[in-house]
Amino acid sequence: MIPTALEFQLLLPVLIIAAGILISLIIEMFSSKSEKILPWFSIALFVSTAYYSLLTVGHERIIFNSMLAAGGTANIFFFVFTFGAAIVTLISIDYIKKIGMYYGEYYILLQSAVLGMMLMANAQDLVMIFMGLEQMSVCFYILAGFNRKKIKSNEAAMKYFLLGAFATGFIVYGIALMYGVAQTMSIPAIANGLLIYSDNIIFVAGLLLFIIGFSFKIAAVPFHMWVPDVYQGSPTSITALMSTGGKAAAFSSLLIIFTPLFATTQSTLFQPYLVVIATLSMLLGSIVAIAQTDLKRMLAYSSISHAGYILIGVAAGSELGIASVIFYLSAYTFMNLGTFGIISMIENKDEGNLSLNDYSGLGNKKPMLAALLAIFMFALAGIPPFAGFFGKYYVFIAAIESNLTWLAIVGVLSSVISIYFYLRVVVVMYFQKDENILNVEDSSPALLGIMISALLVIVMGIAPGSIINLISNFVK
Amino acid sequence: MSLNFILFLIFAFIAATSAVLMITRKSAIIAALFLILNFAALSGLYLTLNAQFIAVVQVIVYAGAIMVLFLFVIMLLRPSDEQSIFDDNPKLKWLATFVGVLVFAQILAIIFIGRPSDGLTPDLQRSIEVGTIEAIGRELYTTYLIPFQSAAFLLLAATIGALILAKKKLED
Amino acid sequence: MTELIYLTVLLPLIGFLINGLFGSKIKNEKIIGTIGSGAIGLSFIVVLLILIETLGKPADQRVTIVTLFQWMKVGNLDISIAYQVDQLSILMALIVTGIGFLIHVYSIGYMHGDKGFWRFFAYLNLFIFAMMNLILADNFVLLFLGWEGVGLCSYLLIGFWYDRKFEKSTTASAAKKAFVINRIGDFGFLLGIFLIYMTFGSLNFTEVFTAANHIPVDESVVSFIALFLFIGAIGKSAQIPLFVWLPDAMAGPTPVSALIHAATMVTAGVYMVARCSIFYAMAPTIMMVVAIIGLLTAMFAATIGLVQNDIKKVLAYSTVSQLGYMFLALGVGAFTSGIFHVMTHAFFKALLFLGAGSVIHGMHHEQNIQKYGGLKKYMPVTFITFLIACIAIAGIPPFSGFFSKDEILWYSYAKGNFLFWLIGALTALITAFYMFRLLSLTFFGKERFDKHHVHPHESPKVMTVPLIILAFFSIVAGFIGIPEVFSGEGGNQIKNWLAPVFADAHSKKITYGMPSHFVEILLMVISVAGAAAAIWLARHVYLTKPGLADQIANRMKKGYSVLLNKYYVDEIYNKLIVQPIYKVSDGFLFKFTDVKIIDGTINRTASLIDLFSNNIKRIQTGVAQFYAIIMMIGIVIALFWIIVSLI
Amino acid sequence: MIPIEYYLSLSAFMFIVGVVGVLTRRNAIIVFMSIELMLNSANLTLVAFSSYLGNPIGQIFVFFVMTVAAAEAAIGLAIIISLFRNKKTVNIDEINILKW
Repeated sequence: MIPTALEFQLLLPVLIIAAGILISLIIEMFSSKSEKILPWFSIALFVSTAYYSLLTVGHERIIFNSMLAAGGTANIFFFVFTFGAAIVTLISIDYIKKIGMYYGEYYILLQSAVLGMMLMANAQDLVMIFMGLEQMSVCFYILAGFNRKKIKSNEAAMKYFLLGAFATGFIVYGIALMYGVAQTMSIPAIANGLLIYSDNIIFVAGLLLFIIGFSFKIAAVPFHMWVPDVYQGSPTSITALMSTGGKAAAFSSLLIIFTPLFATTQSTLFQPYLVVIATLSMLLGSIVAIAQTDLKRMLAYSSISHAGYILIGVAAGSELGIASVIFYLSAYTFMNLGTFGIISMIENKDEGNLSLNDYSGLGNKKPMLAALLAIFMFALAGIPPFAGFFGKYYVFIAAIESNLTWLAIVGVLSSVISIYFYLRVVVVMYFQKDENILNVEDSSPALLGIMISALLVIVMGIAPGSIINLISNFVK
Repeated sequence: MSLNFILFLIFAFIAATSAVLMITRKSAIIAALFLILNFAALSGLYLTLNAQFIAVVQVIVYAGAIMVLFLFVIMLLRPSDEQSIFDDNPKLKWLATFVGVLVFAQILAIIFIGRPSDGLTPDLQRSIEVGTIEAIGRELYTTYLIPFQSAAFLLLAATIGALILAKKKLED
Repeated sequence: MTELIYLTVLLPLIGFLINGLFGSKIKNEKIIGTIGSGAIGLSFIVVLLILIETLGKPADQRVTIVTLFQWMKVGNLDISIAYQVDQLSILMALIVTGIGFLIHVYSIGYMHGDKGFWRFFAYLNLFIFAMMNLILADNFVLLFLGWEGVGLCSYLLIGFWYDRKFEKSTTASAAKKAFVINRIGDFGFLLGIFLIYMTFGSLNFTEVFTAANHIPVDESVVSFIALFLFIGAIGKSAQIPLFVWLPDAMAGPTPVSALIHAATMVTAGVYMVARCSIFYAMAPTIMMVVAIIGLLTAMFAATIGLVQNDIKKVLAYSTVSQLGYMFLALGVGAFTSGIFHVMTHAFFKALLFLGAGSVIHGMHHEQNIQKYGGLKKYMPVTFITFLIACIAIAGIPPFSGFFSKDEILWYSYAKGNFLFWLIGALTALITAFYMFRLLSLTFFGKERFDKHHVHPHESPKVMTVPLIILAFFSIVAGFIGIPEVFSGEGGNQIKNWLAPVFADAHSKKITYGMPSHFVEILLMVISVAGAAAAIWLARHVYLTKPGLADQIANRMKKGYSVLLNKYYVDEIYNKLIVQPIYKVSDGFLFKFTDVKIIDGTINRTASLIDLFSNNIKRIQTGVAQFYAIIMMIGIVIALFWIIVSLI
Repeated sequence: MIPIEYYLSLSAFMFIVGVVGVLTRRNAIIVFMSIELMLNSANLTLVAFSSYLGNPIGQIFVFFVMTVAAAEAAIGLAIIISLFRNKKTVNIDEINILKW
């Protein structure tokens, strides 16, 4: 079973990134100007991959001995990861210089993390999912601690690594139990016998442990505890990637696992579990975010509650549910990236200017940034006509169609609570007297990245119908 | 009682005891040594399962490479011994132990309710065959080519990362 | 031409984006002001051209729906960004862009030198954008979006001077009050929209209204729809019991009060009820409710207006009162008259506010009319235009206010009953009285300010020219609605123009026989004579015998202080609603005394959640192993669930 | 042959010992060693299944898990070193600036 040229061609998005990592390594080693070349090289790499992924989205196929999938939802995820990573790179260019952690390896690790995400999104084998997950996680552990002179960054890396590796233990154990029953790790093969396995307690327990491991990665309560600390301590640009691409990648793997399950009569097997963690995540995230004064930490809790909303779509277990999850993830990725981009611009070199009060009077001092941040806050709060509203809208519709109306109501309730802390940022920016002096260094690449995110958030809010239709075409 | 079973009992006993001793030693060095013992016993267990390749790799990679790294870091940092393991914040630690015991009971329950041995018809010849380097290598370079390649990228990222994080001085 | 209607929405948006994004960089007030006003001026021209084109079409072809694109489609709910251009929306669009343009121009002078100049123009343009969406929408979702948008702009603009004090508290808290009270109304509005969707399966105006007209629907359902929508209108248009936010909204800059809180946004409720007239025609009970609430509000607010001393407060209560008239008109089924009054009121009330702004501007931000006096000679233009506006609002023919107000009074008698007319006419007298009290105290008599420190001056041209234009329209705007008793059958232009919009509603409603022309003219003469008498009385009390007012106030101390304190409505709300919430949360607070409460920026109901969240966040101890234990507990529960459910 | 449940039970026991180690020890290095123990016991399950099923995939997965464990060990120890430079401790309960 020697791979054909066509298979390599279909794998091109992944191969481009992989080749890019090696080329970046060479640039970093031999060029004295690597600091100027590498970021733009990464952006070119990400954008071309994003473009190519969208171009080949129609070529759906299982390739490499049913190890990987090409086309379809995998490519949509590719687009989200790579385009998101391009924005992160734009944000990073001036940010990593500002906080004094400029090493060329930063971009190489960014590319490696994206490679891991992509492998997670198109895996068709548990081994592949595991390798992709570890590739991504290992890069994130490093990047979280990348600002190695800062104790907060060290601590974040430490906690992330410790708990992440702990969760990995459960994932491996879960895979082991599943393997013992299914005798294979290929997901299509497992899918064939799913109806029989779903009565086998060892298989189901293995699957549960596996899902719990991923619940950790997507930051669902009660496996969320690492999130606030790690998001707060990591360099802001990395938090941006972790909270968007990282979360989307974990969800993409969950969908790969769940999609065959939804096609069987046992589609509601894990519904109780999903419903419980979704409810807990939404409520806990929204409520605790209110008490936060540090913006990054507040957004960490916001990220927990968004994980809850997205889980509603998974719990719905229908095609609309899956499509809504993908839509939500794309919308969430860009609104969160924009938000963190702005935070990274306002943050100063000693990890200052991160608390809510530092934003007072921003509406006067930096009207552009303030207006953009207001858009993202409205979008995150789910106020129409921005992307966030339709993310929630589709997810709730999916829940109602799957007879989970009460879950949708909990979701609405939680979004009402969350409006409070999102709008508080807007109120502080526009209606609070500014006592402090805020020195914001302009950064045109970052501003460009933020504006692209804002544009996407608005476009997804104005034309959500065509996007969800596109996604639905590939969800089966 | 076959020889295999006796070997299993011996190795299982060593593995279990050394695991418990590992997490209860105050000194990190001694704990690491017990972990090496545990890995060695595991390697023996793999042999009883006819997994020759994995048994060898276990010794080379785990006991040989990873644990040496651990020992090296312990020596480098010389962390002071923990005063006691259960005295500080005992409530939390007993809770942790209790939770652990509970999960153990649950997993045992799952294993014995599921009874995987019922569905298995072990084939000694086959199990010897699959444990050889040849069998594993063939699969690894055909079906599992892509994960194998990705492992390379994983190690590359880890190498770069370890360098960046642990290098003593960085040019500013 | 009609297809270009999207320009009227797009231009203000572009203006908003340019000023909002680059305003702080441009810095030049002239450029910012030109962009801001120009965007609205161009929109106005577009609307005007559309009007001219529409006038050339036969009356039954004047409705055009311009669909820009499909917005979302889930199930059978299909929402588009589409604008409905018909007689009603063109009229409203003319008012919004026309008066909006004048107020923009005026603001260039009024806001001169303010550090938030660009911000102000950005907000104003955003407001016009939202307002145009509101009035042009062809479905309830877009209408609601505009509805929320204008609310947001109103909130932003009331709190525009967030660092200034406003009556013992801050402008920000006035903004918050407006925001919170409007949410109550919005809640009703949303319920109404849900109910419409459940009943008719669509949210598109044409579909819903056609269905309502032809499909038999239970009257109680329609009544509920009408009621919920009216609750929304009550909030937005400041009617009893949700009117308390509007006087506080005067904390915003005066052009904002003129544009948003007098001429346009507050009439959105009237517009919405008129748009949904078919529901009201089918629910006579609710129509009665609308009429009574309108009437009560008109009377109630007018009496408060009698004794207020803040120039903008007087105008604010006058606005509430006039809005009450509009609802009275809608409530008795005279939809055309209601919209007619929206138009005339927009002219003279905008003029009054801008005139007040000119006075405040000239008097160094003094707003107390007791500290004015004799300004006639200092600001002649402001005085003349203000006088015209006062005559218009007092209902003296042939000024515009006379035609619209008299028509409302006439219909409240003809289609309602004598009591409606009586209270309405009485309110008109009170209105005439307090407006001329305001005029007398401000422009006539002795100067009561410190001449050494205050040097009143006329405002610059950029402010007075809009005043003159508005004054012109305050005089002549009424002529498009000359009562048929004078102009003959079919001589009322505005009635003919709007007739197709309300045709279905009128056909549903049972019509009564109309009383004779003699009665109509008699009532008209009585109310005009009454208004003239009230004007004379006001001049007598406040100019000829200056001490008289105080004597009366002293003699009727109780009544006076009740009025001065606005019937204690704020205090009553405070006692009945706000305080109990405080008490309850205090009770809880007591139990957790050691917990620090987040600063009181937000009210205390929210602090309950704060408290809750402050306690929960303590779980996050910072020790990684503790996090792992929480994870393990989760795993224990999940495994337990699996074991139990699969055994 | 030995019933596979024996291997699985032993593996479960070691896994839980590892979990308890992670939950109770203060020294970060020992905590990492406990995590290695968890991974190894999962490996034992995999190899046991693989051998009893006569199916090489389990052992291949073990091979990958070892790779990952090596990578994680390298990263984890590097993180400890960089933390130790700034904080002069490897005790996990003293690493708690980030909280609430």
